Amino acid sequence: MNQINRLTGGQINRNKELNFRFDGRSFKGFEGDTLASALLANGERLMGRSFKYHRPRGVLTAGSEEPNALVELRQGNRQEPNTRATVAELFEGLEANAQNAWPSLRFDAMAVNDRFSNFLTAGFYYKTFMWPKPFWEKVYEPIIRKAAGLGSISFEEDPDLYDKGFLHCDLLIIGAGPSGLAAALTAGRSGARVILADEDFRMGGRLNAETLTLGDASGSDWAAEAHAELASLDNVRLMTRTTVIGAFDHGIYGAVERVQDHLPQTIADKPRQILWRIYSRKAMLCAGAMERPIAFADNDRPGVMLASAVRSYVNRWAAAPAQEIAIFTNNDDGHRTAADLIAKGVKVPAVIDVRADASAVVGAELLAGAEVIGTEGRLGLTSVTVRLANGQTRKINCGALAVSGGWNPNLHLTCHQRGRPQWNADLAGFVPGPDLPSGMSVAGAANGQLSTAQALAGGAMGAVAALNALGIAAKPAELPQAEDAPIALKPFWHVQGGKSRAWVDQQNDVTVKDVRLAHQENFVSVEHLKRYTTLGMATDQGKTSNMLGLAVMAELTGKTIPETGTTIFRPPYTPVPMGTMAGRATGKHFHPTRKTPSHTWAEEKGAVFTEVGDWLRAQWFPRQGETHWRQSVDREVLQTRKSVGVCDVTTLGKIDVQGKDAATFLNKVYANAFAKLPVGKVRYGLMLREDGIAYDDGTAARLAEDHFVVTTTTANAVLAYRNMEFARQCLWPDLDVQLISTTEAWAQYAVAGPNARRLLEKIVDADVDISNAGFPFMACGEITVCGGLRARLFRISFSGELAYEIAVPTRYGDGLVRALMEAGEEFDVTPYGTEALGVMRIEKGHAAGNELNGTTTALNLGLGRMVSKKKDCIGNTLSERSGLSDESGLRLVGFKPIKAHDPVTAGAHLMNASGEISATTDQGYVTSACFSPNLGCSIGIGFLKDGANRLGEVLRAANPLEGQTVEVEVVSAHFIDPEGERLRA
Amino acid sequence: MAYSGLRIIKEALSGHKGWKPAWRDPEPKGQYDIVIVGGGGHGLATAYYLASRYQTAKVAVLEKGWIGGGNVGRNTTIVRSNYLLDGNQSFYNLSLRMWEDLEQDLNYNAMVSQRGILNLVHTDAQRDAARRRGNAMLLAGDDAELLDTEGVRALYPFLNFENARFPIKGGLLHRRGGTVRHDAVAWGYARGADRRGVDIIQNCEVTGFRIESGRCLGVQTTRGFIGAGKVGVAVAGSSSRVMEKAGLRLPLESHVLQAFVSEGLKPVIPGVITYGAGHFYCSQSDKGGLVFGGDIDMYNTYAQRGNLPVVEDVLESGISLIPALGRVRLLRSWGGIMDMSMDGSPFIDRTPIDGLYFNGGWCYGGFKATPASGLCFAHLMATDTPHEVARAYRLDRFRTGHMIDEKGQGAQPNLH
Amino acid sequence: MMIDHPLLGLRDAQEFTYLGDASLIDRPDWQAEDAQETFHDYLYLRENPAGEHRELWFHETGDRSWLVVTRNTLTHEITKVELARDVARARGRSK
Amino acid sequence: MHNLKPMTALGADTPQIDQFDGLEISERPDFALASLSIRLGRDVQCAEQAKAYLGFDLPEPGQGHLSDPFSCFWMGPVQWMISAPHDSHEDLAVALKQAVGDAGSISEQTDGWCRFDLSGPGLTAVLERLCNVDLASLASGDARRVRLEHLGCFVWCLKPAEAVAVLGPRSSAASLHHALVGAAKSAL
Repeated sequence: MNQINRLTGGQINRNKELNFRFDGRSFKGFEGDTLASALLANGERLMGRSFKYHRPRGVLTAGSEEPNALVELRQGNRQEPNTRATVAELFEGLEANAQNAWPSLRFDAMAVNDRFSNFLTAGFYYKTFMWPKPFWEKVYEPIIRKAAGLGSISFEEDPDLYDKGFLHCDLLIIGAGPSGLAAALTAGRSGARVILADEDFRMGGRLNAETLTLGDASGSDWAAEAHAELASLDNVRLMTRTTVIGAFDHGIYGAVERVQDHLPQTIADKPRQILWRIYSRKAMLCAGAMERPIAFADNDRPGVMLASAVRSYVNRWAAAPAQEIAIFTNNDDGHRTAADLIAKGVKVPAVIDVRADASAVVGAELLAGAEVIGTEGRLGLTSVTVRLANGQTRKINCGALAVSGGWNPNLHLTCHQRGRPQWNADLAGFVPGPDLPSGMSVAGAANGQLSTAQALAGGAMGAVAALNALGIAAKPAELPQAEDAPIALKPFWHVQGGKSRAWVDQQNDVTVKDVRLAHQENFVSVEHLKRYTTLGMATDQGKTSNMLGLAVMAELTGKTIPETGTTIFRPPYTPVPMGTMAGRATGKHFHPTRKTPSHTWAEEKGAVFTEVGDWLRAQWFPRQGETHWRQSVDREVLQTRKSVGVCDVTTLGKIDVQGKDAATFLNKVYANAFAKLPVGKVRYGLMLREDGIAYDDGTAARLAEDHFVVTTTTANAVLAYRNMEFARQCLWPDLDVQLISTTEAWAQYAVAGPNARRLLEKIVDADVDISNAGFPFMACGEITVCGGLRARLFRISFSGELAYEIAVPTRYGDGLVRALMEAGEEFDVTPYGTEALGVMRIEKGHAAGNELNGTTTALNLGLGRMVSKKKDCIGNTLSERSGLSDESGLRLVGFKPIKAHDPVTAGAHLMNASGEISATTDQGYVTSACFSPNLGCSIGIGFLKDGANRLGEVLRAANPLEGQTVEVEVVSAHFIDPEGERLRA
Repeated sequence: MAYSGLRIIKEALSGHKGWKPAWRDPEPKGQYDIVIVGGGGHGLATAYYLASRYQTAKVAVLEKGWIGGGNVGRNTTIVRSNYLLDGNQSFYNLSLRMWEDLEQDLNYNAMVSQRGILNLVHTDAQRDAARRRGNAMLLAGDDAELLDTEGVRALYPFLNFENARFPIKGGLLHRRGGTVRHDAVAWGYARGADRRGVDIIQNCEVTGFRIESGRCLGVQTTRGFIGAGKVGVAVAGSSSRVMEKAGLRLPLESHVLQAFVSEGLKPVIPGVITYGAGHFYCSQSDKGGLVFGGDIDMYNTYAQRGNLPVVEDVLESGISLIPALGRVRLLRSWGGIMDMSMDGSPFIDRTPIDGLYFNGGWCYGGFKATPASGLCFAHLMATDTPHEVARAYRLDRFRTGHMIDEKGQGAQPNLH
Repeated sequence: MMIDHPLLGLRDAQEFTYLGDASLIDRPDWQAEDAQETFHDYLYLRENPAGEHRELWFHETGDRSWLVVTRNTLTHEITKVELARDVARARGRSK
Repeated sequence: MHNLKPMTALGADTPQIDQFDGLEISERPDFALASLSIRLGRDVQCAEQAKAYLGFDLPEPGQGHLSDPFSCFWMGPVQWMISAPHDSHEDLAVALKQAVGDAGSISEQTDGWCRFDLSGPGLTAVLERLCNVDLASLASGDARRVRLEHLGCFVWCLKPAEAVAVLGPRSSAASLHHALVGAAKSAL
């Protein structure tokens, strides 16, 4: 059986025969076919099953609006559910399977649902499955979920690449039918920057599907010539296989280009699809129109198709849906179908026209004033039953029925910014309203200009208007003679009094009966109708069904269609692969990776890395024989406190603050005072939000009267900089302050431990005095190291040891860490990572991210005295609100386990020594905890109600989540060297 | 008329002629005891509980469009009680317990499905925070489990464990959390309220309040003046617009939250999962569509639509977490207007105007709160005392510094 | 969205970070008697109009200017864009 | 002369160069950078002193200037980035500070950035896959701050439609390079 329904002609390449498989069977087609056209050419009408009743279904349309012919395309990790056979280009070896059918497409066991359809009416599930209570999750829902859904996924990672891109143009033209091509020719010749995008792989739109002539050329030839000319203009970008999916604010459009979906294999390093963000100054919607069906009994059988689709298959793809095709229409378009079919030698047993005054058809019997009241055929149409004008019925044998209920303009994108369509009585349809997205105009059938001549003129004139508005001179392209038939249509939506169900939404199995029930139960608002019946909620988003649903509801309410409601659409115009929307920023490349200056060196040392924001930081440096991370961390801590350790602290934010008002400025952004900080000194600083909550801390080093270097936490580097710019530009615009981030410019290392000075003395140049007297605690300065390299030295300590932070230009950071390690050998220096850093700061009781959690004040942190009341600074006023200044509120304290081996756990909640353990008895919580190798036990810090006055008290740290409750003693958060003698040593 | 499987069979055999309207479309009366402004989930629930639990005789719900058309009809259907702070715990604990009994109470199948919610953690600090939260949940009588990487893998083997920028280090599992068929909630409450005599009046927009000597006497509407002993406003994203008509300013902003649904698929995602390293959360509807969302669009807006950057951001996160979704198609996006409060927590309170009450500030967590919000608002309006689980939701809490800031973001509504 | 930057012309809003109501420029006097009250209103009771809104945007991945953008929250139409520093000066925030 | 060995942003001794059909991507560590900001009310004096040192006027917003040894582009209101060869001007910041005195604020930016030069006929096709800059609108010397690979980068036009320098945060050099190379492979 090889292409028995293939006709002559068409725009397919008969020299390139392609093999493909559908539902396990092999077929042949031609280059230029879609999966749907190739299947029809092979006499295959059955292509899918419906969502709810699993009714046999064939193609209804020839485009992206297809509700029925959905297949699983490709295999394995490229398996692609719900692909429309009507837009899937045929390629050699294409493999597709039917979906939502078991065991097979021809025999689907779930079709039994159809027998019970009377019980499965709209919204039936809201009225039952409620008893017994646990049964919903345990019994009913699992069954429903298994039955529901359409295609399936492979659960394997998608191997393909997806790109993003950005384009700029004067005029974006959406759709390359007659109006789009006329617009593009006009704009292209004017020299403007033009983008012409069309979802089809061949430009021309309906011109490729009709037998109309433009001038003395066929429509498709004229389109091809227009395409050729446009391709020769380098100010015009032609984008086929590109769907404009959304109209966003201010002329930005989203477009999806399918780069490789039509290829058997994807080419390495090339994207499968590209999501383009198009910045347009003006845009023209030339998206044409979609034919709409008529509802009648059993109108969903394979073979019942839209007349325009039948013409597309016959004219463009030379594929006859059947040997005998009857026509059911309410307008002259149906007659055009008859003429085309007859010209192709397809038998047309009858043209059934609801209009009593319909004009005769040459070569086919006209049944004027007749209606189709039923169809027959289990897996495909065999005949239709017609009620004649005189009331008699007649059966007409046919393998397909071409249905034409009129046309709906494709105005979807005009609604993407909540624009409302308007009713047009001539079309009996909606046309774009006045509230279009800014910069957009609409031309051609999309604007209700249905004849080819109108479309051409509309496109050309529209382009002229758009360009003139941009101050670009343009004159309309001269246009060929073209068909200009008026709309001759009798509004007709569904055949009354058919015995069985008439489908409105074919994919979701919504019938006229369901709409009636919705009306009966007062779900009459369009939105209620949609949600209650699921009308228009399928993968075609109601492109072929919404109007019909509206019309039926209008009949029931006795209102007009526009009174009943409008159909409004949201992006995307057609479904878009989630991978395309994601692009390349996935997996390992979800975020950029920030590496510290010592990264290469740390890798050599076998460091274990951890994510800190986008940074990768060394977490610890395992040594030979260390089998557990704790061994490494404990060693790093002990060695640092005993001798000296080195840690890369480059990730801290660094902001250069200059200007003669720099000190005044810092006085305002820090809670504590900075005005009097001497040059050459560093001071710890606390930043508050305006609501009085502490959000960041760090240091400010005064390198000169008018020059500070501010450090922020790694996490808040961006926020603090933003807030400082806000203060500088918006709050105190006439302070002489200049800001710039230097975070990345300097590689900075902490050198900590009793031997820190002795180590550094071997690094800093001879003329630099870093003796305790010459460079005391909290000193800073610009110095030179390693024989003349500019550097910065800060004597600050996070670990609580004698410590410095030394900075050099980043490119020398790798060299410096190697130099420090070498110089430190004699002191058995150790590098330490973020874990040891954390342990030492907890031992020292320094607050960090876990404590600065966005809900704690300086008071909570035990830094209440730091907040200067003598000056204005961000946050000080609101920090005095009663709720934030409760004297017996949370205070930062330390915790030690009563039983030495008990763990203190961050996230545990504090409870009194005895009594109930519950939310109502909550006394606070542990924010940070670790094992302290110096104290030989687990310790923690955290917030405790009235903590300052509860030192020595025994509490329970409750961690029910992990089934542990341990007794802890409340102690000072400064576990080590509370007097700070070490750091001043 | 009561719904049941038997009833369906009876109707099926008799041509479905017996089904009655789910709710009436009455003409507004001149005077009510209580008028609720806003026919969304919270407004309808409030009316239902006023009628069913507080025996309030004459109640009306005024809706400017069609009921259930606000956020209850455009959300990602998640219900949960996984809160950290005092002010929220007991409230959401009650709400979740009410969800568990809702269908029998309403005689309407809202498909309450406790499929479990998993919040992933990717760093040690996140695990510490999850532990604190999980313990808070358990201490408040909710359920929580802390999973390690393998525990997560057992539930969601197809997540990105191998090639992740931010490896999955575990997660906080809340088994009683889940999803509910959002439209059914509005319809179920509407039907329940209607059956108890509540007038649900659609296409009736409130244009002003009649306030005399500090007391609210009723509302001006597009269908005339409607008198009321008490007026309660529950209009979510429109809160500022409506309360402004009463001369009140509110500590909240209106922002758009986009949500997305994919084409229908055979079962993929068993529960609800939220990514800890990006903006993405996802579940699968009974119909088969993946329902997912991320962050708000960040700028104040009343337009129920968003822009591309957020869509891309959400999908970058989504595919980074679940690479197997690459070829699944995004079908539809929509936007709901969120009443983002200054600390991310809601208000259920009296206003300075006697007889005028306010319910709002739900940010994007309003849906899961619907039952408790309705009950507490009804309680407040019926008794003039706050319900015990909603005491903290005061309008003046920022004056006194009693913020309820779960995220610790401060007075920046778009960050909550 | 596109923001017509006074210095750079049309820039994609994605380059900006949004703060909100431009009245955040009008930070109250910390020494006033009712400072707590005025700071409360300043920080918490912001404009949230359905219509024209003056709001602060920060050109974070751009030239780091804070801008005051006048934008309609119903249509997103932008009718005016100013440098926030100029606005702040105009509102008397100079020393 | 000090004894510390420099390392390129990509972590090697020598700069990375990648060739594609129609594009060359080359890492450029051989530039010193410093930012210049005019102090409040010192516009005239600072501009004059800068010009005296640089030999050209500070460019207008969005624009820049290319010359030898100094090049420059506008970064923000009264703020510019100055560039000069690293070998001869490693102490650029110090020299600039001497030049403008207290009329301007200078910050060393040399290693705050990594720089990749992209040149060749394929530039437009590659750049449009990377960021929203409209290359056709860039004149010689113009610079745009853009989001590229989620990073705030400068695209600095060296030769209209043919060559740009991309300056990105140094710590993310590997990610930026990966994005540039990926786009080149994809587009060319």
